[in-house]
Amino acid sequence: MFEKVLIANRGEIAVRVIAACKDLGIRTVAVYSEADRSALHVRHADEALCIGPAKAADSYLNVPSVISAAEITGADAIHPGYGFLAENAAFAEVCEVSGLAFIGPPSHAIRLMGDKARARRAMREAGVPILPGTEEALDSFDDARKASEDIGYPLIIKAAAGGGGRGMRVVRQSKDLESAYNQAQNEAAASFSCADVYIEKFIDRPRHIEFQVLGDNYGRVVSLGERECSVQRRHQKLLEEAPSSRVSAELRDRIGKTIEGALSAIGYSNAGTVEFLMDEQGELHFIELNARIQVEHPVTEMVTGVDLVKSQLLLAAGARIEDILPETIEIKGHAIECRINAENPDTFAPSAGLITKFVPPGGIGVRVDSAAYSDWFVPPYYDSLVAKLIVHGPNRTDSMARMRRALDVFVVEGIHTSIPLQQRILADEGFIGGDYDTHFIERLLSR
Amino acid sequence: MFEKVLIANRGEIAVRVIAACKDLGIRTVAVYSEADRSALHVRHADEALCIGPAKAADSYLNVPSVISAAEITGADAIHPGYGFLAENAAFAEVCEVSGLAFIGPPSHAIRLMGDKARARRAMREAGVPILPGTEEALDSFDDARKASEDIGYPLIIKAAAGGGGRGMRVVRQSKDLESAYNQAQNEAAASFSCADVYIEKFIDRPRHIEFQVLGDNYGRVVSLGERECSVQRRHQKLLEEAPSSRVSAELRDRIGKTIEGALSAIGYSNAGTVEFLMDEQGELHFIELNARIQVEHPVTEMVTGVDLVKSQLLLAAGARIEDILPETIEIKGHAIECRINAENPDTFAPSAGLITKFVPPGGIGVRVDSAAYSDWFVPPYYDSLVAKLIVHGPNRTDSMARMRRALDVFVVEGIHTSIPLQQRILADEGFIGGDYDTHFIERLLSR
Amino acid sequence: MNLDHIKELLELIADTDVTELEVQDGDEKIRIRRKAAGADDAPPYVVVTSGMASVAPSYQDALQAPTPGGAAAEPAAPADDDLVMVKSPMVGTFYESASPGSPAFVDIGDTVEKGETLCIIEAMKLMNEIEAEVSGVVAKRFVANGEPIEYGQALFGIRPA
Amino acid sequence: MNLDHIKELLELIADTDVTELEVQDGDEKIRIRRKAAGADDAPPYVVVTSGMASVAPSYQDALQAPTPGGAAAEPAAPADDDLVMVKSPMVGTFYESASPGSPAFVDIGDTVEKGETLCIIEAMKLMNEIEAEVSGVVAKRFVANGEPIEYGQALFGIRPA
Repeated sequence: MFEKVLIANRGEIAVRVIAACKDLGIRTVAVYSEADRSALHVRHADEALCIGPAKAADSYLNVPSVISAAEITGADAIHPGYGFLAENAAFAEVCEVSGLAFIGPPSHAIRLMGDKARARRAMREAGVPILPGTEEALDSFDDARKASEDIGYPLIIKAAAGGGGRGMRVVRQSKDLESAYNQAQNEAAASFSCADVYIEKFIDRPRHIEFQVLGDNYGRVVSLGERECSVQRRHQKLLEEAPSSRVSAELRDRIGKTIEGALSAIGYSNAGTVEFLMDEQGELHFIELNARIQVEHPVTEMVTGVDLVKSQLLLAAGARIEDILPETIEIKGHAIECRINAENPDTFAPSAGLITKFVPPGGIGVRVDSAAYSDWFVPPYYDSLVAKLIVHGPNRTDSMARMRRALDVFVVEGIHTSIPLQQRILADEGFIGGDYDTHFIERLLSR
Repeated sequence: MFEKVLIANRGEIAVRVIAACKDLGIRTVAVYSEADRSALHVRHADEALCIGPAKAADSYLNVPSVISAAEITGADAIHPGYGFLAENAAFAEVCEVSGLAFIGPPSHAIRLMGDKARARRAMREAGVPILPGTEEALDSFDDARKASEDIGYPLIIKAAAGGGGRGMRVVRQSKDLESAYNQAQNEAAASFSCADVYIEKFIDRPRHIEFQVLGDNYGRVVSLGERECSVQRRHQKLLEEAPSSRVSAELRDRIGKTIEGALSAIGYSNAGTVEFLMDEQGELHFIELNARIQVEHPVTEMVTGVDLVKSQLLLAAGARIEDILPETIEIKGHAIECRINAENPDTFAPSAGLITKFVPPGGIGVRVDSAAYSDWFVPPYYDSLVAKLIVHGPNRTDSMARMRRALDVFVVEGIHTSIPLQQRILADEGFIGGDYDTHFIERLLSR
Repeated sequence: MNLDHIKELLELIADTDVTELEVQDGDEKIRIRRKAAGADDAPPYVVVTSGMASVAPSYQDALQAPTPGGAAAEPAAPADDDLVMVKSPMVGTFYESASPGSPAFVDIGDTVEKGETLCIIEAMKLMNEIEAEVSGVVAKRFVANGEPIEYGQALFGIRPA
Repeated sequence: MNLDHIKELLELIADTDVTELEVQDGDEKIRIRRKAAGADDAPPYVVVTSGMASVAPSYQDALQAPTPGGAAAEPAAPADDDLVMVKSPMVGTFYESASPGSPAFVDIGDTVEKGETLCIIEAMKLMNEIEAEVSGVVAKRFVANGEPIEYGQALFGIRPA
């Protein structure tokens, strides 16, 4: 096992990783920017050193500084958390050549998963269901027509070089295909100087569902079930839950088995998250794999009883899956996580500043992962996550009741937070009924 | 179900009961003394009213004030918490005649259990093992000799009217019995003006083990397993855990069945705790029954997944055991509770005052039940409990690691707390090995 | 303590030759005194007397640490130095008269003798007569007939004779 | 003791000619006295009277980051207005000379020119020469040879020529 781990991150995830290290008796090194001198992760670690100025590019993202910090403190491993250097394959390689264990997947797996097209191909070849589509640019309208017959309606035409909605057309019936195809091509050419377009199945009301996996260095990968993350705004998740009310035991098992095989085949190890879109018929379609621990990992921890970050450390140190996980992963009860961000709940403007009062909720079924405290100054340089409020209960109804109770008594003063927005979500009929999709927040906010 | 519950208590247990009410959608009324105007339970409740001056006798213990507060706010039930009016049979009766549901056992059960001799007799008759002894005063030395043959050595002679060690003699062999008997009698006569003595089996190294029960209004009582509470100083528990490393599944089951039958027979309902002493051979001997929810109830909640306070509310409202508890109570993992008291960890002097900084630990496996916050003034009038730090883990080793981690990062400034003492306990070889008894703290402090 | 008010008042008198200013607004009372400019270096003197600021206190207020005596955040007891406050010694329901329909024990402006009954507080079906502790004129009544009352709540203000 | 209140009051009177301020709110009593402007520059004197004195070290202190050596919080940067501090632009190991055994680049008392090498910081096997930003005399050195250095840590103090 490692003797000393450097945590190349800040905020709640740094505090989280330090906790896992403490639980394993591993010494810890925190690194921090000049803006984080009074941060909680600095306080919790056994050692801490300043690695640069406030700007992340010169501190938390500065590879030489981080590696050098590990070297001068004698750390033998680095945990990257999420964000910053977590999915930087080059950084993982530098760790490898510097003789430092990188607590995450091998660099080749990070690299593969970073290339979305290659990742899709690899997963499709391994039998993971992929959103039907042409993947490659179409040569002609004739190709488009043929593809549309395979894919079915509704479908979406997308600019190959595109983004931001330009060159996109949703087509609901075959008679509209040709004009939509031409419009999309023209728009793509005008916007990206490239008229290439491709076709994909269109999901009107998609749900975002992801599977947590853990893999060891000996080829064994295990799925720990899904998380439902459809409550999001502009692709930023706000609330996550496990299990999803739309995933049956049969589906969980089937997809779990499939991704276990696929990830084992590509030599994946450590923690990872396989993201899917669920269509209106309840079918899952692979989108991408996140080669890191995720913000919302606690909901899986609550329902499986598995400490994912501790598992990451053990697996990176060479443990076998069968030595650290129960023989079968049981999903017990229901968990919800609300992200409490330092932002205006109406305008979503970031709200950095001094927290004059911070009284987190406690009591049965409540977990708070946070690096905040009364009199802490939320620096404006980094992401706005101030706390993750997680609840666990015997079922979804109890878990929602506990979340409402916890939100009600959570006091954060001095800055704006997303607590009022989370309270609105928990009071919404659609959310309560489990009937929501990735457009849920849009609709909620427009009411 | 109740519509509005008045919580006749303060501190963390009031906050705890309010949380359970919120989880059930029940409105809450907090009552408070003038010294508790800024207390957290006042803030968390839907309504709050001042019922008297700081002195508990004139506020929290003032029955007319509490009942009157329930009447003017339209509450339909009262939860007494622990301490104060919790085991006051007369108060339970007043609630009954005032048309208020008392959330606890029926008054006759409280009354029975308040009379230790009657309680012992009732439990013995129901087949619960009792510490062997004469119970009644001995008439002569001849009686003492006869009793000693039944009870066996070592035994203890106690003054019937006594307390505080006076009139007590431990006897280890029969040849010392007569002189010890005479000495005890003389000392008893001198100290209490009554020479009556009785004999009980003496346990050199007792462990304090207690069983949690829940009962419904229809005669069904269920045991939720034991708590190990041997870490205590002058009968004040400091740390509790569940399960006990000295209780086998067989013993848990056997004692559980016995007390279920016994309490059902006496018409017990709602929450209760059956306290035992365990002798060096691992046999349990009944001491008393506490007819209330206890401070240390969370460790049972963590390992059984049962919300005990919520169960109290449901049972008082007429729910059946089978509707609110799983068919079989499973003990999952291991839980520890450390009581964080406002007291000097060396002298145990109470340390009331302003908490200038309060940063409770969070993260996986950690639960904090507390009514404290930064800038809260701990009033000197009530008990010194500032927070209960509870951890849960898959096994005792992990649970201890989590407790050490949580204690390490728990910041309370402005007052003294028992955190350093708890850290000493968690670092002690004897404690770690599970090899301790009620004299553990004595020995630890004398080192 | 309302810092904004103190600040505004300090600014107000900053460039004047005012040497004493007293402002009372509801419960809050601020008194500032200073020597005329150029005199000696005696300081401006600020006294703030605040009872309970608001009925529905902000959490910030609620979080104020009370001192053991509990003086910091008394329930609504409007400050008026000249009045003797009659506070409820118990929790219950306030009644102005002995029975519904009968006249109130006292009205505003009435002169009362020490020991005279002012009202009744009902607690647990018992009617508790609340008596005047001083003789004087009933200047204020703070609660309505039939209103629930908490411990220490102000009922009447009496201007001693 | 409410530090925020004291702080707010200090800020309130910072730019005024107030020489004494007393605020009482409940049991909290804060009295601030200071010399009249123009007298000498003695610091404000703060007296706080309240319930309980703090027994534990302040969290703000506790929150100071430990340095690799376990020394004090702020990267040692002793205040001396006359000296120009040379701070480490990176994390690494401090070396006084180009190689073990060779003489140090600079010693206390040496005169250095702007641009002259003062030391080496090794980071990721790379030797980074740290140059003087001003010409002057090396008055202080704050770190030992081979010592690990964090970002922004003071290395030398140079008295500009």
